[in-house]
Amino acid sequence: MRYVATLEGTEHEVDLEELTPESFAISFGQDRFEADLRRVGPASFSVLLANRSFDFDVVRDGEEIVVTSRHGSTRLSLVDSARRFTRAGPKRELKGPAQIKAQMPGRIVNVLVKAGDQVKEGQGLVIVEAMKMENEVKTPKAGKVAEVKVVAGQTVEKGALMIVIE
Amino acid sequence: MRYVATLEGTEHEVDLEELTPESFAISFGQDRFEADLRRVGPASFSVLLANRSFDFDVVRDGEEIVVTSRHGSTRLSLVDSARRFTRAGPKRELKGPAQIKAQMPGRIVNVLVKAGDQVKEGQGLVIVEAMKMENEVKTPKAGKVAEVKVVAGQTVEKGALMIVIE
Amino acid sequence: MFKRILIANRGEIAVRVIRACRDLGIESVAVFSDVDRAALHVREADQAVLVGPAPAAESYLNTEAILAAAKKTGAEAIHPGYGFFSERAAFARAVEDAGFVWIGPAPDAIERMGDKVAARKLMAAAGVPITPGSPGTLETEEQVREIANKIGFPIMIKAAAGGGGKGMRLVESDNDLGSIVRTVASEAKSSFGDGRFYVEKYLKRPRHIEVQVMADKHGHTVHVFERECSIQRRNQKVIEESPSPFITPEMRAKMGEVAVRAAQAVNYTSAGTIEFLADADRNFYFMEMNTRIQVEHPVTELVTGVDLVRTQIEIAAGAKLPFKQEDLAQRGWAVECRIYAEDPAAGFAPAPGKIETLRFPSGPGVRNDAGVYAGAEVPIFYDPMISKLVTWGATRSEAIDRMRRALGEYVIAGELRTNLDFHRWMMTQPRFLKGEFDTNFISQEWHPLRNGAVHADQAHLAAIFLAAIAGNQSANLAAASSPRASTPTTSGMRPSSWRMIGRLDQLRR
Amino acid sequence: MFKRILIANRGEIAVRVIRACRDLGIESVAVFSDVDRAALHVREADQAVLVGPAPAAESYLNTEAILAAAKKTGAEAIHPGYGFFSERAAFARAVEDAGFVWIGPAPDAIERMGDKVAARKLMAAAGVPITPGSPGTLETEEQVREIANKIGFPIMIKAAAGGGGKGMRLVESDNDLGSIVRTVASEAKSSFGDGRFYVEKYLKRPRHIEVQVMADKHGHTVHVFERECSIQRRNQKVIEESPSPFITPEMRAKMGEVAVRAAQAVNYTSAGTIEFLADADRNFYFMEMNTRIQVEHPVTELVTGVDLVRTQIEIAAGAKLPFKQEDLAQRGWAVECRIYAEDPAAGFAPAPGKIETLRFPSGPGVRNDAGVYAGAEVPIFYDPMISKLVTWGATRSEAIDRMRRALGEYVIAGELRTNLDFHRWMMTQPRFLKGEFDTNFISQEWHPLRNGAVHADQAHLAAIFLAAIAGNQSANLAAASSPRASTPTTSGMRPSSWRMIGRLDQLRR
Repeated sequence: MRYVATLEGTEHEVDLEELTPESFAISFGQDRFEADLRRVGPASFSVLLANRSFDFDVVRDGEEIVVTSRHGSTRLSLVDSARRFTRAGPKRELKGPAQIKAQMPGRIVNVLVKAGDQVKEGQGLVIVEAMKMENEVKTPKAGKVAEVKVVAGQTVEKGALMIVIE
Repeated sequence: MRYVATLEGTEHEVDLEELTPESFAISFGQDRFEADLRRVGPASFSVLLANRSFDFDVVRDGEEIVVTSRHGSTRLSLVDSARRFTRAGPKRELKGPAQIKAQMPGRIVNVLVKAGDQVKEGQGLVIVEAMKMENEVKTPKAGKVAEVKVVAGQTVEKGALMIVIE
Repeated sequence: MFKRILIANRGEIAVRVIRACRDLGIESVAVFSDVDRAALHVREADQAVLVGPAPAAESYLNTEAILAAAKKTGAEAIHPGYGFFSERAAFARAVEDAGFVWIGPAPDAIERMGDKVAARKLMAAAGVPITPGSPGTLETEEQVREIANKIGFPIMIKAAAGGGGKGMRLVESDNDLGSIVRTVASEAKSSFGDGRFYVEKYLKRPRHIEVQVMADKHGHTVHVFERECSIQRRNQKVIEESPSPFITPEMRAKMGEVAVRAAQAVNYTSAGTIEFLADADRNFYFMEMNTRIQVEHPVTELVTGVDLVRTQIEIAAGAKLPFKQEDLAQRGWAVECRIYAEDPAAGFAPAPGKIETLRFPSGPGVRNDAGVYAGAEVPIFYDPMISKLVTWGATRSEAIDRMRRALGEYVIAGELRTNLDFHRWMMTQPRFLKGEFDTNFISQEWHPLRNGAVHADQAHLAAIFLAAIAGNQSANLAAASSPRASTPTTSGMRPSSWRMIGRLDQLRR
Repeated sequence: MFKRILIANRGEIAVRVIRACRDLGIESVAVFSDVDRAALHVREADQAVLVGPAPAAESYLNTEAILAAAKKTGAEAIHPGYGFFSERAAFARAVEDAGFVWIGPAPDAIERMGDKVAARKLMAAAGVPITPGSPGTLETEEQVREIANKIGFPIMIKAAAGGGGKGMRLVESDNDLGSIVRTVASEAKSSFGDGRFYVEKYLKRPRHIEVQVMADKHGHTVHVFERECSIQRRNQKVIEESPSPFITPEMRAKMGEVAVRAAQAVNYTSAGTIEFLADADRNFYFMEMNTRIQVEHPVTELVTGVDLVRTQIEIAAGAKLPFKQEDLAQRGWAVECRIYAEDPAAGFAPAPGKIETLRFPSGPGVRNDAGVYAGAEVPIFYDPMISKLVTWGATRSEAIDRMRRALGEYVIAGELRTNLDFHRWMMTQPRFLKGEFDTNFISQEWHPLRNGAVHADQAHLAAIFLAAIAGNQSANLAAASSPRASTPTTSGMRPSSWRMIGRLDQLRR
């Protein structure tokens, strides 16, 4: 089976061949490796490859797969080339109006602007408290406040739209 | 639902009533308790009962259920009184010929008797090696060796019949 | 000794206090909010009482509910941990008025040290050196600007009622001043109920060194040597160690003596910490006193062999200190890394969520004080700390070797993100290894885009791809078959993948 | 320093050596048998090589396969751990002949101490006190009887090539003599390839006290103080501690000096242990020297701060000892409980199997050196040790308090049985707490039928019943839905039970 693995912006075409139920051949680029794979936990895998021992924990994070070992974490996206089922959509463009969204769940402590205000780049818009820390959210561009979707005291989910700057 | 829990030889009739998906009433003997139950792992349960906090891990061991907490392990058998599905059969009687079985998996190092031998109580029959320890298995009764089912060098499973003494 | 203690806290410190209780044969009572019903401290305690909904103000800071829980369970004393009620004199008083023993300093001492401005004055009077800054509290941007012009930028603006890295901000220049004053004032008011703040000179390349003190109710006060907490992000400590690699034996002796004097100036009892800033010339200045057990207390415990939490409880019960100053000595070195659910690549923003896989490091010299378990959720409502990983070694370099190894063994996987890779990177940094750092180290050296990635050769990459494919298929299977899977997916898996994962499942047996 | 080390062992000691390698920046190579493909030491190592099928003789004792693995992976040195090859001079020689460094004493020293009879003679000549017994080896029941009649029962019969509790049996009276001589001879022949044995007087109420020694290749030998290992079952240690609660400072000094003399008599290098038996009058007698790192080495590490395994590796690489005798000191107290997959109620018979749930204890003063993980199998082929749980405290009583707490936190559930409840019972025994015990303690005090059960009141029982019912239903669900369930069941569950467990599953999220 063929996969496309994208890692730090580079696409790798990976061919996976099942040799026995426990061993696989992995080919990509010029190289072909044979590896022994054991599942050692709900999402943990032990891989022996050319005598080297790797111990991986694998989780999904949205569209990405995070593979962690004692060497650190690797984030990659994986596409079954027959059906591109885990492919993320095209990145959304960041031109046009700036949509100020909550970067984490939290509580709105204060709203510093109202619709119609002119703001300059870097000006504070709202103060959000999350994890007992307060953070002033600033506008990435100068412009006019088109919409204010939050009020002080309200809690917001991650990704919630708070302010629109035109 | 009614259960019969047998613990250290005593039978307890236990009535379990589901109050909410997370809380239950347990009645047995003169007492009725309400408890909050959360599953906190594949076989781990947190129980709050009259402000007391209990943290249990539950496994089956054959016909028994072993409930472990920081206070120690409790072995019990549990019967749904509607269908006695976990009930063990009656204990096997130990009269008649003595069947000498392997108490753990191991390797037969030496067989000290042959069929037809007369043995006295406590006499050595076979030497079994398990976990790098050798143990001489002795006869619990005097009598005649009726059958020898093992030979030196052979490995035996737990419970395997090795010798029969008449 | 007490028969039963209520712990008015959550997370790892609640578990830490439960452990000290258990060592002493004391029963522990946990309190919990709605979202913490299945938290580790509830599971580990002997008793547990619900005290309110998720927001701390309605549960962990709910005086009435907590005192009612203590009454109901027959607790004799209350341990506040750190954070929450730990430095609130009013709560300590309410505890004592309700007839319970407060495991901490007298409310009066909390109060006198809690008003940072008054404390500065008091310390100056007791002969403890203090940093240049505002003589009292300030209220307006203009007042701050005036002081700043006198002592020069950068300056720190600090909430008068703050502490522990909360309610303080650095101002580099006049440009940021307005926005920061607003934030500090707002945060001070909402977090501490007191909007006043003050200003201190921000030392260049400062080292953050603090001295642990312990005092009983019989007039004995000792110091238990220093910790250095110079590796900070957003003014919060992330790595601490003991001893300090910076100070000399003479400076150590002097700081210890000054710390004891500072504690005695407020008739301090229980565990407390005098925080100092030291400049490159090894001048040191009183910054604040933390009138509670601190997050980083384990490094002191590993180096001195003293169980600080157990001793706190013994002191509260009226015991004399079980050691004199001359009994105490430092042996070897200890380092602590705070493991947080946060994303170092996104400015260390909190990144909580459910922990799916969790394996703690272990072995020689490793201690891990955790507040979670596999399957637990790090909730969004509280501090996102997962655990404190602490290692001891005969030398600083052995302690760091062991930390590097322990970080490698530590596995946390799930919906959350962690700073494990950040700490792994830290343990390879030449300046850190040499002990040549200051509180600006992270902002100077950490580049999230360049660091933390695995540098894998082709074979290593092949192994990663294989695991990713196998793991992806397992996750799809789990999502399809388990009622508790939290990652819904519209699986496009082909039958052969099912066959493969079925085999993998068989292999696991 | 070495670049890469092969570890010719498995289980917790292989993991322990891997950790030491990692601290030193050395790559580790694991070897494994067929049944250990997914064992922890394989997962933790940098490289891993299959060396044969399950029986140790064909894998972990397969000289050819292990040397081939070392060659193939480019290892420079071989660490044998304990057991297996650790005290086999022939293997050590083969390692050196193949051009690898042997991380242990010279083969000649192993050999001279391995022949227990020759060692007794050698020690006597070096002025080390030895126990009364046979002057040389014996071969027949009659010879044993003759010696026994001279020195009196009880006697110990020991394989000349044995050690570490293996190949030795107590003979209480003439009645058992024949059967025991046969067993020892057979075991000695099959386990050590040498059927010779000898006889020693069995001391009444003996204490088992041993002294750790370390020696480099530059002529420096030190002792790292004593351990006491008097809590034994079937002549195998289960609880060890350091310091010994029995010996006086004078006896400690004398034992240390004698131990150094004993090691120097065979030009010993690396880590080794001189085992002594002490009688009630504090006379002590040389029993044997263990020419390897020992299972119980962590109690010494916690009390002295010395990393014995790391130092072994440094010595093998040619380094001088990093400490002198006068640098070493004992601080506080450490206790170790060996956690086995065994059934104390069935005479401590091995009870291996798969571990379903595993939670390790942690917190202040706790170290747990494990060889397993959740989901791992304790195989029937090898020593059934799960982990070594070690606690440190400022006093013996604090160390035991912490052990009691750690044992309470430790959860191992699955197909296997463990001795956790046995250790929990031990930590409450008045004689143990007072330090007044000898090697017969377990046989005198342990009554499996009376001890270990939970004494639960009605409320506690109700909670147990609720958990049992919930757990039983989960298990049935798992058995019905999971391809890897290992407990087949003909489930008679009613639909409402499914509903209940479905809800429980939802709650878990």
